Amino acid sequence: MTRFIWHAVRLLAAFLVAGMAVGLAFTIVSLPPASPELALTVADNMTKSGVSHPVTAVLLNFRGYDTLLEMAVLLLALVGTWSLAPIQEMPPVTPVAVLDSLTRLLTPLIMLTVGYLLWAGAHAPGGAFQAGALLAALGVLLNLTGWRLPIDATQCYLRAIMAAGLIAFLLAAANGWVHGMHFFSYPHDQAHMLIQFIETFATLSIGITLFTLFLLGRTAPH
Amino acid sequence: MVTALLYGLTGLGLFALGLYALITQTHLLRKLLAINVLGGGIFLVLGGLTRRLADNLIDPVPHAMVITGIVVDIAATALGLAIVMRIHALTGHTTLPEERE
Amino acid sequence: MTLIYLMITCFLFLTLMAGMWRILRGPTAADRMLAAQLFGTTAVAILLILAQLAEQPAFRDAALLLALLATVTVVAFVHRAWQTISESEDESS
Amino acid sequence: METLTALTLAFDVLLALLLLLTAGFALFGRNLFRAIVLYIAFGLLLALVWIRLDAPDIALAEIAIGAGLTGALLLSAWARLERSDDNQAADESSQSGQDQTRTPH
Repeated sequence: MTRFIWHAVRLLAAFLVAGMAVGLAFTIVSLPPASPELALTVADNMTKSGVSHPVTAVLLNFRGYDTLLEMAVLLLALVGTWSLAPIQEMPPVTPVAVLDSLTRLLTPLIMLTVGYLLWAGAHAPGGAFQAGALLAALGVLLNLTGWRLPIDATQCYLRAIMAAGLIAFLLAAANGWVHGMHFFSYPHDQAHMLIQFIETFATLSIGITLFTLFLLGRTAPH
Repeated sequence: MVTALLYGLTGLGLFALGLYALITQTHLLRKLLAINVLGGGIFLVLGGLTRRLADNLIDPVPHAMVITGIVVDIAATALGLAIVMRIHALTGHTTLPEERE
Repeated sequence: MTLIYLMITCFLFLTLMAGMWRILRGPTAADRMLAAQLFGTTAVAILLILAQLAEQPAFRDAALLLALLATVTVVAFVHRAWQTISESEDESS
Repeated sequence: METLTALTLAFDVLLALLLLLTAGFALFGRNLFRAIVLYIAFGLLLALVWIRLDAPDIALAEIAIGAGLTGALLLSAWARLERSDDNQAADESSQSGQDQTRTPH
């Protein structure tokens, strides 16, 4: 009997989802042409933004609040995983010669690319998120190949680095008050420097936070 | 822009697939995959719909929003996985109690 | 020239389809993982050609990132999943 | 010129189809490990779509996160689940044999 109900529920869900998808598809097809207004507004204000790449300008200047809150969400996710009970550490990995030399080769290359992406963000695709994610991937690689990274939740300096992105963002935003402007408005001549400042710390924070999230919680000794 | 519309509709398809899987699949890892596919679909709809502007004019605002979304998505996935691990450690199951047979 | 690039892209895409078949069929986990790696390698090639086609050098950055990060998944597979799979196979045999 | 448009469209349609196919198999296939590998492939295809939509920023983020982090995260979590399942099975079989010698905890 429960099996029958289960099948009925599945069928109902399929109908509802399909119906919604068809309705949304009609909506999408019949939408009026996209309005270029927003793109033009961004293009008009690019000279004030402090960078020459529009996506970076939107992320760190025009819609800075979004990015600020996103950094906070990352930290919240980390607090969430840490507030669960500690998990068992995976058994130690036996070092393999091939992987060892591979990581020795790859680590400087990836670090170089992290720096490149961070630098490129000002004028080309790239920026703090991509660089931070790459940094986290490097941490994952090193962790998986048996390098013991000094990542321990109790260490104060680690928590400081994790919060550094958020703090740098808030400092840069509060800088507007110092200059008699609104919260989150950068003085024209400092905009480039402030964005670089935020991005550098944000890269570090995002990298370390994402890597720590990868560990799936505080690890308990084996 | 046929391409943009095509990918927008693909995103819609992914959204529907993900939503259906989220409702019907019982394994929690599978549910997390479903949430990720669903999210990717929504991002594609957003990207596809705003790409229908005249050529060479690209709207950076949705791009920035999608990048933010992707990072939030991975954070949510990691938190979800940690919770799945906890559920598994406590109950030995990888499904929700109300969905066990 | 554009035509040749486009044809190569479509051809590379067909090889992706072949890789997809291998992921679906298996038979072992290693086959599936290697097919996914083939996906990555082919995607690098497609990205490079698209960069040439669209004259967007930024696409090459994406290819670079993909080439660098392909190792992470493989190492995760070898060190975590493969050990688990071979252990459970040892127990069952 | 027409051949070019047709080829581009063919590529786009193929990419969209493969994307849907990968997602479908990842979500509804039986084998969970296969689903995770398919999800990794799905991330790569999604990055290609973002390139086709002229969004290299998103493609970079998708590659860095989809190819590097999510894949490793899922594989690692899957291995943990499988491993503890095996351990539990081993514990139960050994416990049924020598139940008295063990102190309950």
